[in-house]
Amino acid sequence: MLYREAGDFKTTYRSDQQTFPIKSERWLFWAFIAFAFLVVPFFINDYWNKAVFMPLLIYCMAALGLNILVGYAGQVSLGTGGFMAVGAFACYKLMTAFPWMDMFTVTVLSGVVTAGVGILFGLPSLRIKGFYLAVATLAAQFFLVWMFNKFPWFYNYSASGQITAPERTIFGVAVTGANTTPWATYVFGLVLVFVFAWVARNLTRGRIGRSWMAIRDMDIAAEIIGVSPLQAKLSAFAVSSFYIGMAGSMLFANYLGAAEVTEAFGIDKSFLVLFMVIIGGLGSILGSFLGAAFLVLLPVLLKNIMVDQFGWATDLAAHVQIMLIGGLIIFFLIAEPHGLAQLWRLTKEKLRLWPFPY
Amino acid sequence: MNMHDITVKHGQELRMTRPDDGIRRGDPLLVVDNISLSFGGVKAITDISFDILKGEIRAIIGPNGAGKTSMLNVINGFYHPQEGTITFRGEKRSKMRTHEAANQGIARTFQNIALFKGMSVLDNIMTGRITLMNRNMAWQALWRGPAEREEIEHRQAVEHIIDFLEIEHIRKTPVGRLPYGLQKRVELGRALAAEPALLLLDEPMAGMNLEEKEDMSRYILDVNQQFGTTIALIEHDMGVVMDLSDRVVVLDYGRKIGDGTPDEVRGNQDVIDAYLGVSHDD
Amino acid sequence: MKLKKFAIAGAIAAALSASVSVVPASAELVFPSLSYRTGPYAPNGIPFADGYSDYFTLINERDGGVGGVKISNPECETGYNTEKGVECYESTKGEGSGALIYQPLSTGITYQLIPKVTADGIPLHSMAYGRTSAMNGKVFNWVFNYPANYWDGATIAVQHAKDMSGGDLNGKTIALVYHNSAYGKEPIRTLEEKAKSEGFKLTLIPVDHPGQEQKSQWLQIRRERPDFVFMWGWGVMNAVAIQEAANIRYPMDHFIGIWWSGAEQDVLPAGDGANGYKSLNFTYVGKDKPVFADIQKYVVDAGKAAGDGSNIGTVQYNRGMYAAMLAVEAARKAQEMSGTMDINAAQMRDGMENLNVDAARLEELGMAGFGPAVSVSCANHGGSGEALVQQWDAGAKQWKAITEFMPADRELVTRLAMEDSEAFAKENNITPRECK
Amino acid sequence: MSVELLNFFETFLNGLMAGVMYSLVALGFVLIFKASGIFNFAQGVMALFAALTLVGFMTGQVPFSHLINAIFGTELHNWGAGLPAFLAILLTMVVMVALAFLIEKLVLKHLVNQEPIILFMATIGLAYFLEGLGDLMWGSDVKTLDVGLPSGGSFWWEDVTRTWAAQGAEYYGMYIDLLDVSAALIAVVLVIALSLFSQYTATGRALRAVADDHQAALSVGISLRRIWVIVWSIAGFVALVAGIMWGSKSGVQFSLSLIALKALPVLILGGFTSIPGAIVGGLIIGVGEKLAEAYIGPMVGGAIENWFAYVLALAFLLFRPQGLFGDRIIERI
Repeated sequence: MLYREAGDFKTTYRSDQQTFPIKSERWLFWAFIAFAFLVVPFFINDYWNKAVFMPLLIYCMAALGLNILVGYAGQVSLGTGGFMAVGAFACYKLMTAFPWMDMFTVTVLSGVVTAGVGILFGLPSLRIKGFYLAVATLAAQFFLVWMFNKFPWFYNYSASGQITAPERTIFGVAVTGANTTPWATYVFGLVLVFVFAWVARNLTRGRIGRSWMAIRDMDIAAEIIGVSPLQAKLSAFAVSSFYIGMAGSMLFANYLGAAEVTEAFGIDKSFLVLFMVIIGGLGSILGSFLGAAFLVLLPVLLKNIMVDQFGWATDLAAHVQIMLIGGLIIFFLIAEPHGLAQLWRLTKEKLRLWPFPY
Repeated sequence: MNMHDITVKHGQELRMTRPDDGIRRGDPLLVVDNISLSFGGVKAITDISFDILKGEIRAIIGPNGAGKTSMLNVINGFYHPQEGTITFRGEKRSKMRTHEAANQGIARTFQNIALFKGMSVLDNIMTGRITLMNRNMAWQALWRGPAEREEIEHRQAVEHIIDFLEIEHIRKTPVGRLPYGLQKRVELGRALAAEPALLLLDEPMAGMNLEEKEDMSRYILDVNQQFGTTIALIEHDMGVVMDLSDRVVVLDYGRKIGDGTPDEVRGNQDVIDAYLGVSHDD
Repeated sequence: MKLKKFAIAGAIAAALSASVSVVPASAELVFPSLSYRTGPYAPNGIPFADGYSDYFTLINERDGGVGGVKISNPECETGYNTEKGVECYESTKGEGSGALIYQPLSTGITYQLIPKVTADGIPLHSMAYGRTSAMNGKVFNWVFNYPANYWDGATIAVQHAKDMSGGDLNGKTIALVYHNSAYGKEPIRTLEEKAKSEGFKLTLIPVDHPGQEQKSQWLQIRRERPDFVFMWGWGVMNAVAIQEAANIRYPMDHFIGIWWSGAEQDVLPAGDGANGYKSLNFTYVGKDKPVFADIQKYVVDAGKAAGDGSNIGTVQYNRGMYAAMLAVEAARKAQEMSGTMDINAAQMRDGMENLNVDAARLEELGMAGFGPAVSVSCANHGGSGEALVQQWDAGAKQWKAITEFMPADRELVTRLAMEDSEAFAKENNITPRECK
Repeated sequence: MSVELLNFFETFLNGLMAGVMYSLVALGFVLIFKASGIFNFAQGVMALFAALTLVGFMTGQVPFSHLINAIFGTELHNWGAGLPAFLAILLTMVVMVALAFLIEKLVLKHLVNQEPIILFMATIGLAYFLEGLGDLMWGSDVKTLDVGLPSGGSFWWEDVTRTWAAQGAEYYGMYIDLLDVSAALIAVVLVIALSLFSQYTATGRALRAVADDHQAALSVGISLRRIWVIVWSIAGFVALVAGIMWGSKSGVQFSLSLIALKALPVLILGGFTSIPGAIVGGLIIGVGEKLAEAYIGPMVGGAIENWFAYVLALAFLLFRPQGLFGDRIIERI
């Protein structure tokens, strides 16, 4: 019923290249966006904002970034936590050094700073591949966290070693600090994620995206047909870190409001975002969103069901929850090794044939 | 997605060679001069010289292990010979990175298919045009405008190649799902997409059945004749080689043992011996 | 197919929203417990959460609540994770008639919540952890950290070392083994000040998280033989440090940990080697007080205990009880001040600001000597800053208090705290309020 | 010898010892990677799980008591009697073999021929699952583990080395932890046993065949699934050994699963496929990080061990991208 393409002809290359080639899918997408922009902000409260939407948006951003590196360019990285820390500290330094700067600029500049750091730590990728590279990026993770902890300049010499986001506004509406309203931070995050998801889609569908994928699929052949591995790999590291840096900046400034590097940007962040990317689907923009949604929403959902609905003890629920997540990861991998995005694609194909599957 | 629905706009003629480089048809495009290559003491190529003329089909033949693929790898800069020089389009080549050869207009296919498995046929062939596309990251990020125009322009060129190779129906199929013969054809398409001055084909017909071989031969000849592309190819099937090529160079154990037109080579005693020796092994 | 999807989506939405559905306000005192019964620090989190919960249960069962109003103690698992802590805070703050006090239990969650609770107007009690300068009630209106803070702890440890050295630390060396994080670095400033005034030499020895491998650090201590070793550790780092100290045969009675490095879980893995190890504490350890008989009678025997009863009387359990007791006393005070039994968060804060739990009151509660006398004021949110030193007896597997509650060098601590809180106020455009 | 020199040797020696402890963890990774190409993220959690189970048996805990009590309102905690160490170790091994069997049956069997990253992800799921299961079965309090291994600094070695110092120098002798010495001995025995096993038993030869060439091994009739069960069992055993050694030091608690992070630089340095690599890599990392902490640390404020280990491994990788002992990566086209 939905997902019909009969009569949906493409007469130009442009229309053939669009993101959602099927009309009904396009409708679904815009309806979803309209809902996110026009409905949610009016109903959002503190809980939905802090427990659901902000973490979701931030991890979507981080997963998008990591997916560019791992999924599109094939360079496995476990330095995500460290790069998010770079974003957060860059954001803090920018906020305190230039109080007049608006938050969009701050966030994007934090991403730019992180991109620079990303290029630096991406250099070993020119020589090291696969899991060896993954473990090598852990060097970045541990070093960066150590560095932000060690040098007081990064946290403006505060006695506590914590960074706290002062209040900053956009068009007079506070998006950081204690006095923000849920809708403001939500819309701020949503705009960033929406814009940069679109940018990610653009980057991955053109020349640069193809050069990343070529390096991923067969690096030597890619090089022989004219892809410069240096440019492809480092640009992937740069773009990926840019996104991850923005995610780190949002995590600190818009979501937590205060952060301490060892606690907020530890190694578990690196793993978490990598899991999102793999579960969601490598090399898929949609997959980044699905993976982030899976690992952000599922624990909250399970907790609410087990603790609030069934009245289980919190620790029991937490243990069962982590087992269930582990079990579900394995289940999904067995059902569809290429991630939730692929599962969605297959479902669509089935829907397209429905109700006549043969 | 039904690809038949797409109407291809034949808006623009397909350019298959780069802007004129001043070399006339029949003049040497590439000169290989006294090349020697060894891997940790093992000599793969010893003191080989030959040339490839603009517009011809040049075959490199020889038994297994003769150094044919190594020779191609030297030509497109993947291996760096210890001795000797290579002159391409009149310029002596210094040591360069692999991807620079592609920028100079050398494209190739591979003995064991080296397509990008995770990408569609269309994307694979579009990747072949990477050296011709130059919108920077900022334009790419914006897409609308220059980047999209560039994409569409190159898409048109690629659609011509897709038409030419008769693979319209599999445009959007991931290459990993295609049968072997079609993958070979896509790989040829990817190399053609670069609009190369020199096209290197490494055993384009290996593992194909007769029908597929005939198709492939036709494509190679068409490329050469319609677009005037200079082609160097490695092939095992002697019949095919002799039919296709203008001139043949024969290698054995890393040395050149024959060079000339197919007929000349056929009569060369060294070549006969080398091939007889091989047939014993087989 | 589609229907099924909508059904699933609906179920998800329902389950998510269930936690925020508004329950009609009933007369209840809501004291949420942000516990961590899972994750790397669970061994510490479980007894604390049990103690916190059991005391509230006792008050409900024995006294019928505070001033006749029952306490509700919704628990939310944070796993010591800041993001889960945020979720817990948001999901519990609207519970019933609104949460009255938060005890976030992790430095990260505390820092995250400080601006949050200030905006929401809910008091936050970070009992001897969190932001030290929050003791300045003029800047941190909603944040309390009585009865003591890290800087108090540092000066008390120095005082104890001084007492052990015959009243003079001149020329002595003290090594600080600390968790290389904001928490671990807390005492450095204070100890540096103290080193200047007392004339001892301070050596800083950081241990990176999580601290399972501390060979380098203890080799250094073994070579330099500092007269005292102080420790600001947490989690597995404590157990390993105590084991390593025993291995190099460092005199354990010269090894003094902060209160978060002094629970049974930290010393037990080292076995007999841990004998003599000291730590600070601000609560009594053991179950030899009348209140425990009541807990046994009204809570454990009634089958209402949060845990299996095995950890009653341990360091963290008693600490949880103590925190709960302070909350209950503050609520009592708030009821008394406001004249209403059904207090709100603002009244609760006023209660906390006028809290006065002296020795006599503790005696009445059946908890004589359970903790230092606490008195809080508008300006001073940090209590009296007293703590005692306890020592581990490996044979009896018990902590023994070896000193009375000792005062901290409040002059120094207050000076440092004022500096820090004023810097914070400036950075965040807070005008310190006036206190009468 | 001067005290400085002796101190250097002491640091070096203790680095070696720490390295052995890392190697014990790394070995488990190598075994599984070699035989099946799986990077087993769950190795650390397996060590925790094995140690928890061992302590559970030794102290006579009732598994799942918390869950059972919660559901049935019972007051179960303890059988009342524990088991002696060796029996408990045997029983734990049985559990680990059963676990290997289940992993093969429920997970790996369904993921044959998938890409490495997918299998890696599956082990992450496994790690989550085991983490929850371990806590649910045995509770999350710290457990003291004592299987009778010696611990503490060696007096004998202190006395011996004290005489090495130059006359008149103040020197207390060299420090070495007996637990580390036992760990080193156990590691030696373990490696010898593993190599004997792979040399002289049919199963061992089959293992090597699989490691060399999957396809060829399959074509001569080696059952890949049986091999996987065996390899995971052995890795389970190695995890148990690592769990015992680390657990004796810090008590058995959640953080035990984090030792995997200590093994990763060892792995990249030694190569994912080499058992000698795991040992030598461990020793290099151990010595490297201890020397760095002792001599570079003071200059930059200390606590540099964690990242230094990775940077050291990275430095080696830049020269040998496949690790010190890893199979050479041959790039051809």
